[in-house]
Amino acid sequence: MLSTSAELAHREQVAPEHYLLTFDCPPIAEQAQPGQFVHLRVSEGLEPLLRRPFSIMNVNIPAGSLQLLFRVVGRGTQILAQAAPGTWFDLLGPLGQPFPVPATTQEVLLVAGGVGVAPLIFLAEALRELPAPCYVRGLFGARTEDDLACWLELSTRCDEFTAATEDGSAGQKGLVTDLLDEQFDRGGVERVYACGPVAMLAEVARQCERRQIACWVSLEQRMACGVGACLGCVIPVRGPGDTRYLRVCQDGPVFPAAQVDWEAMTADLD
Amino acid sequence: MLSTSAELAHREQVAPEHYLLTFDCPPIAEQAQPGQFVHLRVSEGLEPLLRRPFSIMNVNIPAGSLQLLFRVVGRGTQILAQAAPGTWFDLLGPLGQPFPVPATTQEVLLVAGGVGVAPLIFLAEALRELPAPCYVRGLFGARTEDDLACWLELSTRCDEFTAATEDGSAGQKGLVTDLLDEQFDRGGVERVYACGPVAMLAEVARQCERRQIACWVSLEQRMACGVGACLGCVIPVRGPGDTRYLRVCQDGPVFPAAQVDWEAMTADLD
Amino acid sequence: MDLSVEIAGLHLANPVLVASGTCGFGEEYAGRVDISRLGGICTKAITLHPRAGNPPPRICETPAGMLNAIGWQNPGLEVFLAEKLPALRAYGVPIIVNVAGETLEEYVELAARLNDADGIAALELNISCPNVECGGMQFGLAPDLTRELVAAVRQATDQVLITKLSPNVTDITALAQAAVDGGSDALSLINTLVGMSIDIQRRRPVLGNITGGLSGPAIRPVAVRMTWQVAEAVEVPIIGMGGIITYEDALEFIMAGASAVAVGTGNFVEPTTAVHVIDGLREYCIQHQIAKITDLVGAARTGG
Amino acid sequence: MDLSVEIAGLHLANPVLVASGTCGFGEEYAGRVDISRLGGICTKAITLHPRAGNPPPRICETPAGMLNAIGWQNPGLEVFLAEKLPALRAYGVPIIVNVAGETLEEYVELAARLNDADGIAALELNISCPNVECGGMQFGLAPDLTRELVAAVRQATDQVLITKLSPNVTDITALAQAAVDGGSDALSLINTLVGMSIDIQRRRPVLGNITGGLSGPAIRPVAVRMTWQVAEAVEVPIIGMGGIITYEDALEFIMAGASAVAVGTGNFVEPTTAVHVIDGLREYCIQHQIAKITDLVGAARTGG
Ligand SMILES: Cc1cc2nc3c(=O)[nH]c(=O)nc-3n(C[C@H](O)[C@H](O)[C@H](O)COP(=O)(O)OP(=O)(O)OC[C@H]3O[C@@H](n4cnc5c(N)ncnc54)[C@H](O)[C@@H]3O)c2cc1C
Ligand SMILES: Cc1cc2nc3c(=O)[nH]c(=O)nc-3n(C[C@H](O)[C@H](O)[C@H](O)COP(=O)(O)OP(=O)(O)OC[C@H]3O[C@@H](n4cnc5c(N)ncnc54)[C@H](O)[C@@H]3O)c2cc1C
Ligand SMILES: Cc1cc2nc3c(=O)[nH]c(=O)nc-3n(C[C@H](O)[C@H](O)[C@H](O)COP(=O)(O)O)c2cc1C
Ligand SMILES: Cc1cc2nc3c(=O)[nH]c(=O)nc-3n(C[C@H](O)[C@H](O)[C@H](O)COP(=O)(O)O)c2cc1C
Ligand code: FES
Ligand code: FES
Repeated sequence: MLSTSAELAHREQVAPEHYLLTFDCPPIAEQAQPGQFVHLRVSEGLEPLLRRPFSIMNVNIPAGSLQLLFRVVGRGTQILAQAAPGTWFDLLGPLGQPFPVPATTQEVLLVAGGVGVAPLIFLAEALRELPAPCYVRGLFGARTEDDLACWLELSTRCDEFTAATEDGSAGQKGLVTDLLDEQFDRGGVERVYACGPVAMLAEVARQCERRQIACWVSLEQRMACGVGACLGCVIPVRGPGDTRYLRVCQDGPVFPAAQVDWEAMTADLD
Repeated sequence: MLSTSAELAHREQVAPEHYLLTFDCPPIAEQAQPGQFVHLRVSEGLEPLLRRPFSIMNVNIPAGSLQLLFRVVGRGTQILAQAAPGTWFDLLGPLGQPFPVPATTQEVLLVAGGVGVAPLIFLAEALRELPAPCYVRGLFGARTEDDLACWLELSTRCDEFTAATEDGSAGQKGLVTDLLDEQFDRGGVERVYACGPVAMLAEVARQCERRQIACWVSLEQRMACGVGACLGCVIPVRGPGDTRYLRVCQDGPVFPAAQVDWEAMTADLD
Repeated sequence: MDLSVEIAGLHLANPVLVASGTCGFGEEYAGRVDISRLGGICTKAITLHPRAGNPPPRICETPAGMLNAIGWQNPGLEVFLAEKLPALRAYGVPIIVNVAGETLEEYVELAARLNDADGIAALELNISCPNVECGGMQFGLAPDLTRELVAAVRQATDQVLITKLSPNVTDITALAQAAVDGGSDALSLINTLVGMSIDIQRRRPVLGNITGGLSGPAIRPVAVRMTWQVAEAVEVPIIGMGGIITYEDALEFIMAGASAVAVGTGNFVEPTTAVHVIDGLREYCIQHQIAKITDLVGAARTGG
Repeated sequence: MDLSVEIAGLHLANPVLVASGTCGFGEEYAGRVDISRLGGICTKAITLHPRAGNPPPRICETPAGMLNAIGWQNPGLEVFLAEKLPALRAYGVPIIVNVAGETLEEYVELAARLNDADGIAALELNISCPNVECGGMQFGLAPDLTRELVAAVRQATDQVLITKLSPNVTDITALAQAAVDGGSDALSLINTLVGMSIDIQRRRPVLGNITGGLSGPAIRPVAVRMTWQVAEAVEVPIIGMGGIITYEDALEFIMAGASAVAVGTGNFVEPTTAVHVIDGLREYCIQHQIAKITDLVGAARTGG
């Protein structure tokens, strides 16, 4: 894990409320693995006070650059959406546990929801560049067409790709999880990797559990330190006996779906 | 008093740590009188929280612009020193009591210390454009040549002009108040207007009192509201009986020197 | 869509007041803010006799907040009644008079004399000002003194009686209960937290008064927590305040249990803050199909 | 230029610690911060038995601050002694062990068992944690309980005993005096202020625990004020904390009367914050020709 100053090379609006930032940051670009994130200091001052975590969407090792895809949801992302190229930012990273990749050729399914697509783009690329490349099927769901930000970056890295939107404005109409049955029924899927809203992940996990397919999810939680020190970013995990909590920043953000206490995770949802 | 959004038209560094900002702001430019100030919101966010007061150095009514001269001393002025032209700022103003100008032609002396020069530049111009124009002598003192920011703007608006620096790097060596005796001894000065550090103002006030010359000073104090509501920005004034406090933002920033309790004002200095 | 609220019989057209000490007696903001749109105005603290206040510097900025040590500078009751109150009445909004004293007798006399005055909507008992040597906060730190003081004032006035609580206490609910027991019709909270800053260049406190009261967004989490606790502990309406800048901030207090809110430091940041908060609340209610803002009071408590 | 300080016989190479709960047991920051440069490390709170902590969300950002409600998640004394302490010792800096319990007996047992452990510089009695249902803060809110608890622990340990005070009290000096009367060698302050935030979208508290502890620059004025008051009230050394991000912030505490300081939330903003504070203090002393940092302790009190 490095702490490093990185220059913002490009900022691009890729969809309404969605931005892609490219940083010149060779040390992190070289070490990063799919599923890891950076903890970014948005401002030199105290507003906002805490860093913001973003999954690494992409690295270009020869260029020494890395890309982040984000959606504007609050003050921090608002500031980033207006950041001028040439500005220097403080990045901690790469942080967290990456997606475990198979040692042998397998058929894998990626399930992305909204900006959850970011780490899966990086993963898709890595899976196909493995010594034993995987066959990658990609599913990408969002509320509407506009929110399928960077779908091209995902689809071009997949051997098969299907999109879904809740309003039917692009791809199949419905939830991305509605597509799972078909994928599984066709057979062949040996692993599932998913990132997106908790409700979606819970459903992916449920279906994988039922079908006994290995599944990893990338989770989010409010973070302070980002390095495992403050115990602020925990999620509940299953286990014998009492409730146990693991840190998203250090033990995750990637967790085996089977480890997560989905009941507690979703009890909280509206 | 108006609250208005104003676009930053130019930003110029006029000396080390000294900047000149030009705002497009017709409503304030039209109403402003010398000695008045604007209360400027430095940031859209909460950092810094409070507005910052700056004297109006200049207005250009046809162009609808006004200028502020400031020295970088803390977080707020740091941000302003980096503000990009084209940025919109929220300005309250014109605020406070202006310098009272004479109804008949008089010989006046302006005494400026450091960035205290700002309101006196505006005043010098106004005094010479009165129906009964004044004869204006200007004194401008600073620690060193670099701090005589905008001396040309003052000197070209004066009929006579003398500078002083503590280190002798420009003008006469010494304090600007060392020049007062000579000015007064020559005779003719009917009014004095001064703006600068408290110690300087106290000395100007003392000498004017001794010689019974009318004197007005522009004072500073930490401000919250800037409009007289919070009672935060007071200075002690003389009077019969108990201590009394007046508000710099509403009762000032220009005060008759004879009104100010200089003993209390300077008790506080190191 | 109904923004109006009742505070112990006092009708407010909307739940947004301006907080005591941050809008003077209204006059300074007149002409630049449409004061008639406010839910009400809490005046600067009034004392029996005029007071000069504390020596400067009186304010100091802090991260997301500010310290103040004004120290009750005010023209005194006579001038208030003769000059300030008539002007205030002209805005046509409820006037809540913030009163302060050094002794119980002073509070009682103030209340008695204000009881006959026209056009006062309520009294706000300031027993929580941290910036005067004796009086003020001492009453607000001990439940017994609070109850005794409020009860004495209660005897002296028929007006709606609001007690303003200090956050500088171990158990805010005990103070709230004491004020209610004494006969307070409503509570307002919070006043400022005692704080200080040091000028490291001069190696001494920034404020002339050494300590001051911390206000602004920095204290909002403490204010929301106390609102929540007090709403749980007592039945009377609460006016919540502390760091409100946006309508979202105001909603935090309302959902925690406040029936109304007040904007203080926010007025300094932007004079139209309170008006924007009102507009924001109206928008929010329309968008979320809330028929009456009162439906949101305490919503976070019930999961509503 | 001498940055070293003594806290009740405990020698620190410089006055800058990292605050309990913000640097875990050091390991997470190892390799990225030169831990050996710190004045010392205060560990995350240790309890007798392992604790799972509170349900998430546990943290929430606020203006210039944050709320946390971790709730004593820790591996318990056994694992601490067997695994964490040996690793901590390797950094070669003083280790101050923050201990917490629900009962007096738990505190005493913890102290007794830690007394025999090697390489502990001091115990920090956490009687001020706002984030657990029973225990912790209750002791820190009443002077009597504080004195009793400290006295009992004092019996059980020869180690330097530091009591960490809660700011959620009416009179911090009474608590400070009680801790000193009980036998505390030093005081650390402040722990977090109790606060809360409400999620207006979901209409409920943000934190799983409802309330949490407010830390960061927002609370610095309260922390500096309490440091000032306590330094006036008692003779023992003070470790000041609350919102320190820069060396200037640290100097405020030192000039108010703190002999040492701790960086908490500042570590999250930037892991090297404490190291930068140390560098800044050194620079400042050199520039201002301060021979010993201890010459600045309380400088704002004397006009020094
Ligand atoms: C490991 C990880 C990877 C992430 N990757 C991405 C990504 O690639 N693209 C993307 O758009 N978003 C990502 N997020 C979510 C992103 O961190 C938040 O959207 C962002 O912090 C919001 O900041 P804000 O200031 O705009 O919002 P605000 O709501 O103003 O933030 C307030 C606080 O809440 C926290 N917060 C708000 N939303 C979230 C969230 N969903 N998860 C965690 N903390 C949150 C913020 O960090 C901050 O501390 C990721 C989160 C985590 C934990
Ligand atoms: C009526 C008036 C007119 C002024 N005109 C000018 C001008 O023309 N040019 C110029 O350079 N400066 C002027 N000042 C001073 C200027 O307001 C401060 O230098 C500025 O506010 C510092 O802000 P900061 O954030 O950089 O400093 P910080 O020290 O970080 O500010 C912290 C707080 O202290 C206040 N503060 C700091 N210094 C002063 C000061 N000297 N006077 C009042 N408040 C202060 C700030 O407003 C802020 O609230 C004027 C002040 C007043 C009251
Ligand atoms: C400059 C200033 C003066 C104040 N004067 C008073 C006062 O006279 N009486 C009173 O009850 N509260 C006074 N207060 C407290 C406010 O009314 C309010 O309770 C507090 O500031 C918290 O709200 P805020 O964070 O929105 O400012 C004052 C606050 C400030 C900032
Ligand atoms: C995430 C977090 C966890 C904390 N855990 C503890 C703890 O276990 N024991 C303790 O005494 N204080 C704990 N504290 C309080 C800090 O040690 C410190 O007293 C407080 O945060 C104020 O300092 P700061 O503003 O620099 O963070 C914790 C603070 C934070 C932010
Ligand atoms: S954010 Fe601190 S432990 Fe994960
Ligand atoms: S700044 Fe508020 S009265 Fe002057």
